Amino acid sequence: MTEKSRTVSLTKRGFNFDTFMWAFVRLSALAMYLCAFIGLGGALIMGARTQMNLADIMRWMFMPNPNHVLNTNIPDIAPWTTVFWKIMGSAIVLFATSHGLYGLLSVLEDYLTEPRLRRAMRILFVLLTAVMMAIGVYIMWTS
Amino acid sequence: MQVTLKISRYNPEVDKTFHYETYTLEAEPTDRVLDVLERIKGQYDGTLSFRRSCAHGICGSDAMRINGRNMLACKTLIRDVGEKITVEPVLGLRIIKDLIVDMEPFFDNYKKVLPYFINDSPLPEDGKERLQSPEARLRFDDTTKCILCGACTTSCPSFWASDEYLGPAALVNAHRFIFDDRDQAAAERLQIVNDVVGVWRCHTIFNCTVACPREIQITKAIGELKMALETGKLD
Amino acid sequence: MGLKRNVGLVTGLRYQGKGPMLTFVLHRIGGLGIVIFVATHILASFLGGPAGVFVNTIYQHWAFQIVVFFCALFHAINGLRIVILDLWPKLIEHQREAIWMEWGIFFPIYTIAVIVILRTALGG
Amino acid sequence: MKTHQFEVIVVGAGGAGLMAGLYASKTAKTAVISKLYPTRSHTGTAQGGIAAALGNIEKDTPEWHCYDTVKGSDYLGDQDAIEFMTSEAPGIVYELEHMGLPFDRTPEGRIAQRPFGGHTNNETGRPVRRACHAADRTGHMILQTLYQQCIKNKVNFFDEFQVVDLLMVDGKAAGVVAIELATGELHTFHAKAVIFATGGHGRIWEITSNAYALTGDGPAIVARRGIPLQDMEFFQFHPTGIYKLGILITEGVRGEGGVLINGKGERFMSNYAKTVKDLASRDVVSRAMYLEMREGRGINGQNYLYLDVRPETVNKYAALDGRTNPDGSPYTVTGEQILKKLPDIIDFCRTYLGVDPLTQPMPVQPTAHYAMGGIPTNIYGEVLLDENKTVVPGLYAAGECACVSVHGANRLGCNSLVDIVVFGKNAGLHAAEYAQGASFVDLPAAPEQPARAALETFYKGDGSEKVYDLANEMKHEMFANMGVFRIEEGMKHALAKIRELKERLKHVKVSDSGKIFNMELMNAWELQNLLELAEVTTVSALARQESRGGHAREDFPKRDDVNWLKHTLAYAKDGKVELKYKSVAITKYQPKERVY
Repeated sequence: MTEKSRTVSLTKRGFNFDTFMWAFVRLSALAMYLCAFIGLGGALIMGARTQMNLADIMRWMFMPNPNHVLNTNIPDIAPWTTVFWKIMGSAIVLFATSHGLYGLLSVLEDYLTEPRLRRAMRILFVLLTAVMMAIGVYIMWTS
Repeated sequence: MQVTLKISRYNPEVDKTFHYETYTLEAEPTDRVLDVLERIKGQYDGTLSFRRSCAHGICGSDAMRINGRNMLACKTLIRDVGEKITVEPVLGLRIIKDLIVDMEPFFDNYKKVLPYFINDSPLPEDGKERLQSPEARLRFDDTTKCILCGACTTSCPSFWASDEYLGPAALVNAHRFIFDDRDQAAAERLQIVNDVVGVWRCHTIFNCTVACPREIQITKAIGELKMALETGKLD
Repeated sequence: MGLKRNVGLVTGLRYQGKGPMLTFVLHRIGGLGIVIFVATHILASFLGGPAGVFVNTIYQHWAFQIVVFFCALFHAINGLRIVILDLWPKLIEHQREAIWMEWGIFFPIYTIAVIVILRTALGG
Repeated sequence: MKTHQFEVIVVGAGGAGLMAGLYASKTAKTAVISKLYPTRSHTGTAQGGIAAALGNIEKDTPEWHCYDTVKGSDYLGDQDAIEFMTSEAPGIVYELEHMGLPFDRTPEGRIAQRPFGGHTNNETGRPVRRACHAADRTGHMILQTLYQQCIKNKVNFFDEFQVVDLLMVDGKAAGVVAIELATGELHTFHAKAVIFATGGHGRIWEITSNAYALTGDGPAIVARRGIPLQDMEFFQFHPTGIYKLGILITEGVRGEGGVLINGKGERFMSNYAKTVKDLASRDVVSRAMYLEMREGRGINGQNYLYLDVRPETVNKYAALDGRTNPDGSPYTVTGEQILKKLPDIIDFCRTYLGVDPLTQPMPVQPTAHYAMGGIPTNIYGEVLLDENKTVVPGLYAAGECACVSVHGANRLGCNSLVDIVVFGKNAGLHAAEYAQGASFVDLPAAPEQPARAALETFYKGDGSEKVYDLANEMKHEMFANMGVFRIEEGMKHALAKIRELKERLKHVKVSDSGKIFNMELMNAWELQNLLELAEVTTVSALARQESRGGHAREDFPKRDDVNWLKHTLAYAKDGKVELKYKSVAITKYQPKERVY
């Protein structure tokens, strides 16, 4: 009767793209929750309650880009354009593009199982994710 | 009471595709759907074909779609499904005739996960049983209940999308051995299920858990496999 | 001999998976909705000019906001449920309750948001 | 038509067939042919446990197990075979455990055991914990484990092939003919040795715990080839089937402390079996229930009684009986413990009756359960042709379709699972050994022709009769007149009815002209088997003028060892049934009165 805990090492159980992405998708979801709540908290501290309508707060939460407050009648734009918010925005871009495109990939992979097609789709996914991330981050730091 | 059954019919020797036929007959609310099917076959239409054996939910022969959801015909009473009943074969497997589907791909997937006990270490010297604590035995109790009826696998949208996906039933049986502390091939099985058509095609939809006539927590078992792959822990 | 196993989208959707399957379908729809929305949005901002303006006017429309907000909120809350159940498989035994809780959280938030969006959009 | 060649052919893939296939395939080229997917076999529905004197919880010995089985058989069992089986039992249970079978465990990590009907401590006469169990799905676990091991050992399976004929050349088994259900094509399997493990024939009766598939195909096929059927009059009625449905409620319920209650709210079994009460052997309990119901003490005067496993009832009677735990403390249970030990039973009751056994008693009635009789064999699984025990070369049988005879006139609970694994293994080993030393005998030209002709007759009837109606009439008649209690005029009525039905079967016309999964044709053919076995059963029962075990006659209520301590051999060929008799092997235990 063995009561010791049973473990299987990483090399024995295998580690692959799917193993990584499964954990990544879940953790990135939690990370985006965190970012959104920081965004909401930040917006409220900066006075969003009196300055912004709900839709704009939402947009700020999910993407703390000053573009998302420009249309609002905000007296002082400065606190909305700091490096901190640029980093926050970039983080969301990174998480959201990879999370979202991987979601798209896994929907496709449910149906398209031909191994070569699958490899091609995965390469495309990595490339597309990189490009989208670059675009997103570029916008974030230049606007 | 009067019940009306709309049954999916397909005779491979005549038909190009399936069609529905409707039968109306007397039944008791406590009759099983299987009883009614038997009566239709016996009294009205001998050509109606379906599998059945034990008639009380243990052999797993008669998984079919009743009112659009996978069930065992022998574990479904008329009073639970109402007077208008639609009976169709399960989804995702080739229909051979009427309600009979080709189970071979299902069993092939089952066989892929090494669904048998592997322990090559010497037997206890007294020739008696290998010891196992009641707690360790309880760890995989739920998944030993599987009767391989296929209700779970054929309810799974991922399996509908592609039958390369091992499917819930195969994963349940992988779980049964991986979490048995007497077994020594957990690593091999984990490698097998650690595949794009293994556990990772499970999207936590819960159709399998709902469909399981043995009330196995299938999604939970698959979830435990995923966490075992992420953490390496089998407790 | 025999019919092919193909399960069409309509056949699949007609499966009576009820509550749990509905959340899965909505999760996919929501996720795809967000992907499409965000992708076009980023592209539009990158391109700027008339194309960007065009996209902006669409996504600022109240009806579009209601739809996208449904996608985002449902995907987020349902996703959280799945993340929690996935990371703590023991909790999966309570999956039915989890779905009720999910709707219990989703509906009030979504209703309030819709009312606010409508009031802002229509009430001026 | 396709022809296959294997050294050993196993027909049937339940516990006995898989065990035989597993062992035969170790040394011989073996195929297992089954009309169902192996995991659909009826072994899977066995609930309570497998009996073996492991002594994991309290003192127990194989000798006690042997004596209990002899006594349970009402002294009709062959004692040499019983001694062999009970001494093999512990070893084979350990073997199953080594194959991975997930038995329940004691706190020390050993295989858990529970009391079962008729299994006693020979010193005190009280129930002993002998049934090794895996919740209440022990049979399911055995079936799954054996199938898994067969996959591991790459046994050849022909799933959904219905065997319809046995090929014999010069008195030797030479193969079988089977229909591939998926194509309707006939296949000839040429073999050196054939093992029949096709299970029982409980579908003869109306209320039965048996699967639709249990139509006695094996015994009927071999009977047509001139092989006798032994002790067919002995059929076990299990005391606790779900009212009207017949679905089995394991004896384990009573093992865990459940009691039978009559319409007056009394626990009547103490009047029939003073020492072991509700855990008396099955024939005793079933007869007691019938007597209670006949005296008008059924529930609301109807033909059912209550099986009560509510914790308060269990605790009340456990205290009255002075039942204790292994450590000597008084035996008590909670609802939660019962749910854990008997989950499937509770699920059945909730599903089919809408009754929750934890708060309500379950309505039960005796249900046709197990064929003690069958194809006569010795302990090696070799089929015996006559009263001199002449072996039929190359022909083997094991499991419920065989009669070794270890169950005699009445089987003890949990002994069937021992039977199938012990004798399934033995038949597999000996068939493979035989095949090593034998050569293939030439098959006649067109060996499948008789089978084809027999099946084609079902298309030639005028269609004035239906299989469904004939089957129902047979089941009703058999349950009314060949049930727990029998009397000459009733049996004669039953025999006349069966012969009438056999005639009427000639008018049946199968309406499905297709080849693919023609289940209608199969059902008609299975009904023919059932009717033949029903006839053999009735003829054998009419002749036996005594009451013994599962054969209780009101006109001859006593056991008669002077005239009837012998096995019946019934030869059913060409529409006639001829009876011969064979002596019973008695070694250690002289027959005496059976008191529980």
